[in-house]
Amino acid sequence: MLQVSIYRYNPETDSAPYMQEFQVDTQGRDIMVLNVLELIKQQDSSMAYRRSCREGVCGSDGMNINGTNGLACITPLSAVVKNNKLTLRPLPGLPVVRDLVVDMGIFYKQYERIQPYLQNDTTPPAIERLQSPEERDKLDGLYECILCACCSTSCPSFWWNPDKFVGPAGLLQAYRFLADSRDTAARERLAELEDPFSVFRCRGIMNCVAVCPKGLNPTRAIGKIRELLMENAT
Amino acid sequence: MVTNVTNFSRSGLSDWLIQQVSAAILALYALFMVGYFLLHPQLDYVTWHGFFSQTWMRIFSLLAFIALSAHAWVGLWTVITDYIKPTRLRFGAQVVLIIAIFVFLVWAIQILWGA
Amino acid sequence: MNSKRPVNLDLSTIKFPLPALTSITHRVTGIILFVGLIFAFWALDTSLSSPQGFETVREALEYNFLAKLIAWGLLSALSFHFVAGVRHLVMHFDIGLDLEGGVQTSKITFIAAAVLVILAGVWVW
Amino acid sequence: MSAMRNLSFDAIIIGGGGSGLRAALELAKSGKKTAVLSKVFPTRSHTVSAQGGITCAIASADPNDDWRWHMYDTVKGGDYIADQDAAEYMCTEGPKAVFELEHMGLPFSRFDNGRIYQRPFGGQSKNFGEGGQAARTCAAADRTGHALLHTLYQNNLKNDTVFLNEWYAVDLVKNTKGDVVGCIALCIETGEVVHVKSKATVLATGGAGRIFASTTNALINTGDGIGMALRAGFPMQDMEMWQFHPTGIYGAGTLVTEGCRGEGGYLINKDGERFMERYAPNAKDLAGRDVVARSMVMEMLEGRGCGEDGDHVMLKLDHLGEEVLNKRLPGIVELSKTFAHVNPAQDPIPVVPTCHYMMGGIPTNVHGQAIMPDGKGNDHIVNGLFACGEVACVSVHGANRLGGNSLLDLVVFGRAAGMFIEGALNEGIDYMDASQSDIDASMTRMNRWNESNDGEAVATLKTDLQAVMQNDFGVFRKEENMQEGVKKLAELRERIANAQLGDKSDTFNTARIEALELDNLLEVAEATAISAFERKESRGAHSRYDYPDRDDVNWLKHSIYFPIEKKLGKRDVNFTPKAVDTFEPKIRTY
Repeated sequence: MLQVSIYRYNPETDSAPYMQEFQVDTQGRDIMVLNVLELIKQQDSSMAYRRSCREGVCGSDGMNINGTNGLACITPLSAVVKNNKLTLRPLPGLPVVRDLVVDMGIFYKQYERIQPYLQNDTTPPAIERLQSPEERDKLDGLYECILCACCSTSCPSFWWNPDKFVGPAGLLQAYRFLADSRDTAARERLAELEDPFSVFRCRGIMNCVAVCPKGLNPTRAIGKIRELLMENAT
Repeated sequence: MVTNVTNFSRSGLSDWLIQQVSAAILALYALFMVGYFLLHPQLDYVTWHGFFSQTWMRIFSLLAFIALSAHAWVGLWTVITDYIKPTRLRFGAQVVLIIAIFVFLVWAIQILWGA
Repeated sequence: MNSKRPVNLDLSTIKFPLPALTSITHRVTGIILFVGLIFAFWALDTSLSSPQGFETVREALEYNFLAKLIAWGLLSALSFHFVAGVRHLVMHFDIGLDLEGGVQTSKITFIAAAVLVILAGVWVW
Repeated sequence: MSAMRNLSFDAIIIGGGGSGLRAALELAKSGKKTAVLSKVFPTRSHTVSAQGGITCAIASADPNDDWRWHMYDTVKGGDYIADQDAAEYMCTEGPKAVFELEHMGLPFSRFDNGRIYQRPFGGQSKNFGEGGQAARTCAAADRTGHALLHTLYQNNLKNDTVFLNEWYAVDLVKNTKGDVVGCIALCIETGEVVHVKSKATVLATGGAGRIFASTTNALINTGDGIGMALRAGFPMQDMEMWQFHPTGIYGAGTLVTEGCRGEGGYLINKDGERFMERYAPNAKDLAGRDVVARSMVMEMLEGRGCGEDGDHVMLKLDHLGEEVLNKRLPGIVELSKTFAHVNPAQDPIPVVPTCHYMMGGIPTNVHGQAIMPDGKGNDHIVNGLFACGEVACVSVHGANRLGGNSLLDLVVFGRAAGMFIEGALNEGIDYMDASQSDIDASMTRMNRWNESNDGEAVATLKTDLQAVMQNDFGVFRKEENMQEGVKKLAELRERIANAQLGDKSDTFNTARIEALELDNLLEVAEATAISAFERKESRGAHSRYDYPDRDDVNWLKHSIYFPIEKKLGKRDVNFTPKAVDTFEPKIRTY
């Protein structure tokens, strides 16, 4: 029997969150954390968590698993469980709506702030805009972000200034558009990021890199943005 | 763009550059001083005082102290804005920080030229 | 309603990888150094003010345990802050900016700083 | 309950996947008051899981490529019950829609000349099947769905689309004339129930793969749109047509893209034999999905399956080399390691045919308008109701969808619906408002759940339902099993009507959502079962032991399932494209 400890909070009945203990029979199989949650939901249907694709591409089930942020659906027990104990908490730093469900509002707002869409003021051709494979390669490691928020909610800088620091996820996307040979709004994009908070609150802690379930590297992207800001200003 | 009155500087970029440059100066100064002490294991007052009486040393030291002020301002302003959330308290802390840096700087000038 | 929502931010439940510990230690040593400036400035001021002053500082550093401790503490903080700062500089050149690199440079930082801390201790005592 | 709040829009789009977002984008740009209502944050929609690409004759890999060839493949792939006017529309409008996506920023992979990368996919040919394998699937590595969905979401942000994220549409609201005038929706975060009034209600709720125990579909694919439409009394088309994807990871069910075979991978049995050479001598592993899936099952039935139980085959990729895998199929490398504990650069991936796509759905025309066939050969437009994407049956996929055609379907018909609604709104739409009793009717089932005090648990019933579908309506179907299955589903309807909602709280109550989804799964399952039972032939994905052959005399038709009578009718297939001659039914070989 796996010992599972889960952060519970229902605003309608609880004045404060608490940890609830469950016993889960995994039949000795190395299942995913999401499967454990499904088994728990069969015991207690009031358990709330988000999930969708169950294969690590939609980014719904980011949570804090034994102290580290990750996606429940692609985290096998063998990767996290020691001493038969699994502790699940909501993503750190965001307001908890219920149980493992957090209010992602400010996270999405920071994403929207970087104008996460291609901007090109030239008239598009009748076919596609051409882009060389080398130019396209620059988007690898950037466009794959699934907005699960594991990175931003593991980032102390984002914990302290979620309203001002764009956070690793948003900045990775900011660079995704800065790096796109088809985008023509680099100057405007950079101007929006020059203040002391948006980008520069990154202290190179690299928690984002450590937790990204897609193996992406926001710290490096932030470094590139800094370089572009330098080029732009000097 | 996030604006903040107490930033006192043009941009995050200049803050960042200031911190890098001041860090380099301070690193040099620290290495220099450690080297000096290692080379003078039996230091006496005359040598020590003479060392600090040279103009270049005074200027180098002053540069280091100015770098120190800038470095501390950028670094500690970041710390304060990270952890202190109530506005009045945060502003108060920033004022205290500025005064402290000012005192250190005046003290430094007094040490270097007052003696 | 939003304001009443709890936030899960009990730092004792969150695992911090080595690079994160490097970063927070860098910050803490920075604050220590700033506060410690009082002692450093006092020592510099006093030692330069007169031969007696110089002797006061020298004796304090030679015989006063507390003064030695403070000096060692400040040198230790400086050592770490210095090495971690160099690590930052290296990172700006896109060295050690991936997961393994970050851990490696953190390890090097802690080891190098530890060596310097010990050397500083030997020097002070 | 206190008075219900009203929200009012020109158009409400239910579903935030590819087709919903594409429709919304068109409307947002036109300045109409539109909203996307999605039960998950839009980028969590199932479109995100699409891997291999979007098939379209943009003439990049082959400068001579022709939309007519694509249309031919599509019609043939659908075993000739795809509507040829719709297939023609999709294949001609396709390039425009794809170039638009590129202009919006979709990060397609590229050829050296800078054009969009295209890879071969199953069922693709040049020159109407005479010119060999074509490469027509535009790809962003093997994350095309992710790239497409995010691009569409981003462009909706750019155009200030209103989003009702994490809202759940419970049921359609019809007025007494039978027009659809909106829906009842539940805000998942607060539990508030509102009446959404709208001149156009677009169902873009995607598929329902979760009626099967083993599926590549996301957990959210519960056929909510189909369920709502069926409860509102609207008929469904070709619901027996479910595609089983040849390569779902054995055990986990996660998808391994056809692009793997497009890039040169192939299937092997326990003897290491490339068995598709026997079943489809020309196209081999790139035959239609139904053909490949059946061949795999045949191999297993004849004792050549892999593993102790001989219940899967292997997908071999290691000969492609690590570089190609990392460049073209990075997501597959990831998924294989996670879910099959296999590094495809070294070992083959264990795979098994897995429920993947619903070809059937709400019958619509190319403008996305929902159609109500009367079973006597007449089609009636349902005022106010539109559908696009997987929930709709236009029908471009007929009895079997070609790989890469789903993403094209999404953007082409999402766009078409948006354009049509914009035009209709400009001309002015005015339907009679729903009365209180119309609204109450739409609240019935939710009220039932909210008042339930005892009964079986939702999870148990869902498992039972999925087992029935898996066992009795799989790759090969048999009269007796299906009869038994239909009976079991009737029993399940009883049991679900008496089931219990254990948690009745308001805030983010996922138990309530799962209960409401169960109703929809049941509706889809029953429509599927009855349609499958009644279609007495084998065509495309619908394969019967007892009727192994295609029967063009009786069944070159769409099936139409009427929910109130629970009876199956027929509807003519469209054989009159505008710019090309009709593709006459031929024997389908690869």
